[in-house]
Amino acid sequence: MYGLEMVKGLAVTLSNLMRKPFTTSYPEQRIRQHPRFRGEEFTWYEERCTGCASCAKYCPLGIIKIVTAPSETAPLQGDKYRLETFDIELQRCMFCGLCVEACPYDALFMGSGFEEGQYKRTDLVITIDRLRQAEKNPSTWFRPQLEGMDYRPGAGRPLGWREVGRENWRWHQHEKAGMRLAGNRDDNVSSA
Amino acid sequence: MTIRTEPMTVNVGPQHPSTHGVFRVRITFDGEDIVEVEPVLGYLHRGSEKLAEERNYVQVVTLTDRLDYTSSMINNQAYCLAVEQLLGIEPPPRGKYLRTLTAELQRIASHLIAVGFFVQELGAFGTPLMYTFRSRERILDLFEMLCGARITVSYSRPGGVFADAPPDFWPALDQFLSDFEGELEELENLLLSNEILMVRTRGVSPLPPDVAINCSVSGPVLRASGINWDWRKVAPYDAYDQVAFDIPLGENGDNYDRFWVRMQEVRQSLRIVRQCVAQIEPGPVRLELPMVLRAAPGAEAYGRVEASKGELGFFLVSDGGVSPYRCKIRSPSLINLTITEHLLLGWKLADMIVSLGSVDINMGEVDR
Amino acid sequence: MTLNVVSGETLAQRLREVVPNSVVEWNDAAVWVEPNSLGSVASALHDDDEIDFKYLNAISAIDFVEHFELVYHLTSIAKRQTGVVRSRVYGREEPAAASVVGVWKGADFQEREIWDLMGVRFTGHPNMKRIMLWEGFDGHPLRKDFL
Amino acid sequence: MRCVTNADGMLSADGVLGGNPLFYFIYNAVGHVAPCWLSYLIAGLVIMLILINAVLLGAAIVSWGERRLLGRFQNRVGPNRWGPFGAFQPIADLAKLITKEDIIPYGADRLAFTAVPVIMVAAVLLGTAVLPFAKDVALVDLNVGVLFVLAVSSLTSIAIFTAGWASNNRYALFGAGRAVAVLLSYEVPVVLSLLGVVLVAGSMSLGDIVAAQAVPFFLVQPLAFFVFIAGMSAELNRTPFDVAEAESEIIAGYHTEYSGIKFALIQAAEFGGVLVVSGLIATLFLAGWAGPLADWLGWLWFLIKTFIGIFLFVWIRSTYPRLRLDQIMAVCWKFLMPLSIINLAAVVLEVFFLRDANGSLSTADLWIMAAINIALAGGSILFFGRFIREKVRTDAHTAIATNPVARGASTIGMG
Repeated sequence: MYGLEMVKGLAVTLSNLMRKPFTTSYPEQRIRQHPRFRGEEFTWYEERCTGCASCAKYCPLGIIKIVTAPSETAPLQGDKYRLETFDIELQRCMFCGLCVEACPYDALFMGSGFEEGQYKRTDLVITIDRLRQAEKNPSTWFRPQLEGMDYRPGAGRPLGWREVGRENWRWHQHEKAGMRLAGNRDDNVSSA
Repeated sequence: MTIRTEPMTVNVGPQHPSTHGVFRVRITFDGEDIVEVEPVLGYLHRGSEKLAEERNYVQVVTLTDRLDYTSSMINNQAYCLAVEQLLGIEPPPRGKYLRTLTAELQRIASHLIAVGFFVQELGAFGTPLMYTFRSRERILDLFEMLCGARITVSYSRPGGVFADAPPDFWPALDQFLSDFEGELEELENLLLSNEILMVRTRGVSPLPPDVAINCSVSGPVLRASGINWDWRKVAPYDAYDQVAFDIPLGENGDNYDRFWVRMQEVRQSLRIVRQCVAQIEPGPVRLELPMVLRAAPGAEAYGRVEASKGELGFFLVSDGGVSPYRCKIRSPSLINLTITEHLLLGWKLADMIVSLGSVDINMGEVDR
Repeated sequence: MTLNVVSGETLAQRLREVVPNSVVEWNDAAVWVEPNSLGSVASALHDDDEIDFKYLNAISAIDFVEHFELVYHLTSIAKRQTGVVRSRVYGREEPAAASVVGVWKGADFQEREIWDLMGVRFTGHPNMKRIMLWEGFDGHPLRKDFL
Repeated sequence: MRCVTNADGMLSADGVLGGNPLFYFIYNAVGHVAPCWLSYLIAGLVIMLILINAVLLGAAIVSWGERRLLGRFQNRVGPNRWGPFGAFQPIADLAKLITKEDIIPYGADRLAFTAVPVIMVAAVLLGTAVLPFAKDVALVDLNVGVLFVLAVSSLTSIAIFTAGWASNNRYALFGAGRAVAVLLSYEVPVVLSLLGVVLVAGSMSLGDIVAAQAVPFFLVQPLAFFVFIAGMSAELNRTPFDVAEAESEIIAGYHTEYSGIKFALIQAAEFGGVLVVSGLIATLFLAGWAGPLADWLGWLWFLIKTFIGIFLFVWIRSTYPRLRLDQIMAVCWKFLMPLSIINLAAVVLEVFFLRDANGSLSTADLWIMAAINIALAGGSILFFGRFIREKVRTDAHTAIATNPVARGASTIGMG
């Protein structure tokens, strides 16, 4: 009434002039990312993966491509398949996380990154080699066992395949048949 | 003496700064007065209903995120209620409370956007918008903590919610609730009785109750016309029968009332969130269900919620398969647009934008 | 404050009095009516003091291949009750039903959408054009035979 | 032939550049080697170049300052990428805009379309010609300075209308129509409010007006101050009167179709306009360069007071929504017009009764006027403000009354 409310509005904006900005300058400052963040660069543990393709079947967009072949090196050890292709078409991925929800062996995790920019669309397809070599910073999304560990993705401590399971998967051997373990970085645990 | 004027047809949108996405109205102006209105839709049509027929019941949840992307939580909830009705199951109490809580947080976020853009369209240069976004960011942070995403949450699942809240969620929520009180007060000081805003919005584009009912309008727009109709009260779902809240009603159904109703609903939602936090008890959050659900052949369910824009309904028909045979989405934004002509005809160009903003449409939901 | 559901039987009895030859069958949940009598059925339900369906929630169309089914979810705000009216529309070339826009303006966009995506034409609609897709689009995408 | 002259030599007779030491320095220096007319030309051009660059640089600084300030008002940071606190942002913007394609839309009137940015910048630059930046420092101290300022500031309306018409765009046409309506209406109260200032100062020269402000005129004539600020926000197309370029309604109004360097020029003209108008406010109402140590620090006081004006504009812009066109007209004719007339009448009477035998006013007289006028201002703003609000109220009431199913009061209340 009588313009007093307008004066009140001026006071509100003036009080905000003195306040600290609530935005962050992104490349230098980063907001704290929550452990459940569903990000890109899926974390995949080949040691845990059986090639069952549950993730591929459950993906609403069908962007995961898995090709397995019969393992020829050690069929008697229970490892009947080795993975030849594990492609995730990231450009179509919507990060719903249903593939992670579907994985029965805790082999696939959401990643914690969000800065995937490429010049070619084909570069956005995550291949099996990239998945093998990537640093393992799994998101705790749909993985309650990681939440109890006081673990933060992106805090600098990658997790090895033995640490991320719901239980100790004894039937996973350290080295599966037919695996190329060049990028295997979690050998802080001596072989079983 | 009458001045002869020539009507001028202008395409407002689909790339207009304030048509809420890709809405387009073909308007004939006489000077600045609107004489003819024709809404044109479909620029964001993605065929969600058809896509839903090819996905299983859980996968459809991710589609519902993308309907009204400012209130994904409520969309998830609505769809999951429909599926639960279809399967004849009921989620555990903690799941219900978590859904109620997140839905109300999302309602706050959505109404904040609505209010912010409404005032932005009145011409306030971003300030109220930034203040509302400041609070909304906090809510989205909470969502990220809860389910790893800020907009496309996919939090509800048939039979509950996908996971319990992490332990650090509750202190963060408390912190938000106490901070938000002050931020909301600031916003009310800035806007609620600002003379310019009142002059611009009071008495502009009134919507009489009988027209509102006849045009199937729902949500805050319906209540701003003075009709006491809120599905949370009429047919309580989830934990809404456990919490107390009021329904703000407008008097004239003009732009100011629609804005005012939203501001008040934010307060009521805050009340509901507080009660949920007080009442929630430990327990399971999700029923143990198979990953691929199947409903009985011929089963049908119409699940509806009071979303932030109005009545959001999912009409599911099953043929016994793993995916819905038909998934009809009753989107409030599309049906609220029926009143476009009624709201705009005879008003001025400047009021057109504001009236459209006061209906608070979301193109993701209009076109689906 | 509770929400009553008006059973299909009640609706059918009422409709048989007001609009003869309109009711096809009914069960607890819904009443099935003739598609070309939908307009008069709508005004009967809208004007009836007992039923008082002033508010149309949604019109859904389902393609059951041998026929299309239209489902009208209706609500009375004053009486706090809901009901469902359904209608089977046969034929795939040019299926048609009577429009209810004259009774409920809220049906406007929904009927246009059903025509656009499902291909059921509503006679008596003042502006029966495609709404989501462009004019000249070939086919109706929500039909089961649209690939 | 040597054309050396001293400060009170032959050139001061023509009034232009009178008494400017820099001018005489250059004139004398060039005069040693060049003929009289050439040295006159060169000296004049150098001064103008300095001024034009100062104004354009000032516009850049205003644009940066406005964005920073708006950012802080809105609780965010504002441009902070390039340079200290993002201060080089305008340069980056300019570099970007210059490299952009310069589009002239199909069907546009090419000549008029191209001329508009030039006219707009020229109008702003002309306005600075009479501003006294410090004691005795002005490009020209015209004895009709106020009139000149008003005249050049209305040039903008012609430019805006040309832009809207030449663009061949309906949004631009809307903007042009709105802008002309607003600008023409608001000329009237602005002129009336300045009349009071001129009456008290007894001169139309801006230098004399500053000198006459023993008491700053925003105290002596608060009504005129209020009307001038409101009118000038309308002329500058700033909130709450920015209908001409209302971005949420008509995209960008009259400059919807402008791109590249033309857009940059229009922006420069807008921000330069803010600078010039703030300078005018400082000169006319905040006593310009006057202040402690005015002989040496006059420029500093002028800058500070100009900044106050800019801050005021930014503050208002950050807070208020926009009025509708008819409401802006109502504010002009029903609110600002009566206020400016009341102010004029009061000032006329006061000057008539308070002036001494020579027709001049002492400082004590000014204080008396200030006391009377402040009370008058409060009273009349409240009175006429109520008048406007009553009008709006009845509008709303008729809208409700014609609504056939208007309901009684039913606010929150349902268990």
